[in-house]
Amino acid sequence: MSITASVRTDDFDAAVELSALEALGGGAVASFTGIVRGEGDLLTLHLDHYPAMTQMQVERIAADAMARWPLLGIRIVHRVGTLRPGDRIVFVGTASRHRKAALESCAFLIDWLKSHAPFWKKESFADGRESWVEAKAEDDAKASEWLSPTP
Amino acid sequence: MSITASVRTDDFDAAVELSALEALGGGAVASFTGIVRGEGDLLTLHLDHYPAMTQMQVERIAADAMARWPLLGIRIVHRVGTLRPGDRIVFVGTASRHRKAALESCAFLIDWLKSHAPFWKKESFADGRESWVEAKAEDDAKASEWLSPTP
Amino acid sequence: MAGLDILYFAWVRDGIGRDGERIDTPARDTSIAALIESLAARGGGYAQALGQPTRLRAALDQRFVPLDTVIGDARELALFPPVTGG
Amino acid sequence: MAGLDILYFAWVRDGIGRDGERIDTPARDTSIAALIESLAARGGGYAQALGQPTRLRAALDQRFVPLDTVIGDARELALFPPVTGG
Repeated sequence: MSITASVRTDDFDAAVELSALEALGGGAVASFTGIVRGEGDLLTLHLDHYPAMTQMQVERIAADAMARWPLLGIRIVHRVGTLRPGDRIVFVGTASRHRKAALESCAFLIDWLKSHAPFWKKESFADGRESWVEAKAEDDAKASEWLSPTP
Repeated sequence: MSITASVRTDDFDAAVELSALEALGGGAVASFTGIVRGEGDLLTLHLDHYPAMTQMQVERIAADAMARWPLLGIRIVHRVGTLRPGDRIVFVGTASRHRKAALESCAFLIDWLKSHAPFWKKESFADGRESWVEAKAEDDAKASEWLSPTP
Repeated sequence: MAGLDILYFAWVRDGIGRDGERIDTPARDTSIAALIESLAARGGGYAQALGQPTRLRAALDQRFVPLDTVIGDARELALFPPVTGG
Repeated sequence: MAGLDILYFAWVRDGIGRDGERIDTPARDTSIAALIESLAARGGGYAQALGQPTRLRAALDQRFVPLDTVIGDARELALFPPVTGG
């Protein structure tokens, strides 16, 4: 069993993450990558986070996923700091012997990160406007679908 | 909208596939990679296919996914010929503005490929045994979950 | 008379020992199941490969169809086991 | 008296103008909501950032908790808007 989670300012290489998961021998690797969309003259997206809590949260999320699905590996990367349209923000990858487990746990982890990991996004536009992104009710709803039976 | 589908004997680069999807600007990219598992002294896995039908099937699958989810791109790679444990067999990647659409369509496409694309696997073992892999009832069941409303 | 191309895949091809053949166009209302039965009646590899139709699947002009489908004007019939791709 | 470390994130920090502070440990049975109210009563940026508790979320010793949670022996309280990661 292999879990890695990193929070970093620099870009990551999705191929490296995927290769590490493929090498676990499970046969099924699922991934999700989130990229900054360049809508409405977005200049930069700044990600704030709560470092001490992030690590704990990610470990709990990963342990929760391990308890629900027969996984061989989980890799989570979340970037913080200042990003631009087209930049990767987040990667979640899972490896399992079962494709259903890989796919479902990947969806679970990204839903969870969106709704429960302590990150906040601030958008800066070409005209100088800045605003913190509002949480979507949709994200809370998605996370509730996975409502945890674990304590 | 960008759909690519290839059936090939040589390996593929998942990073290239992912990059192409990331470049579509949707913000959400999901992928599934299938790898040959090395169980029970498996020496090689041979994939037979029905070339004329494969192309038609993959185009129909992709069109079906496009009709169900708001997708910006689909990339499907399926290898044929002789593979070894650890080799990639199949890649499905999807891009969307919505992570739910990317994740669900990716799961749909791999389930569909498993159950409806004209590929057959033959296993060859170290002791000389060879056998065609039997279809799993599970795969038929998975595909039925997505039962198509399209004609 | 264009004839009907039959293609065999996986263990169906292994059993029959060839990857396909052209036969005279059967009567329009012949079902795939009936054609399979007549092919199996040839004995040998045909009987071995086609003797248990419940283990077979078919595609007519490159579309999956049930075995009770009539061949009609189709030009290409493929016979194979359930697929195991991905 | 260890005190209670309070951390502010996102627009809560922008409004208050600092990323955190240490306050004297409140009474054990003080709820987070009550503490928010007393901080908002300072006025200025505090009133602006903390005046609408329904827009706030909290973590106590790095765990998300409802605002009616009592602070008890906690050493670190974080106040922030709903998260928007991923």
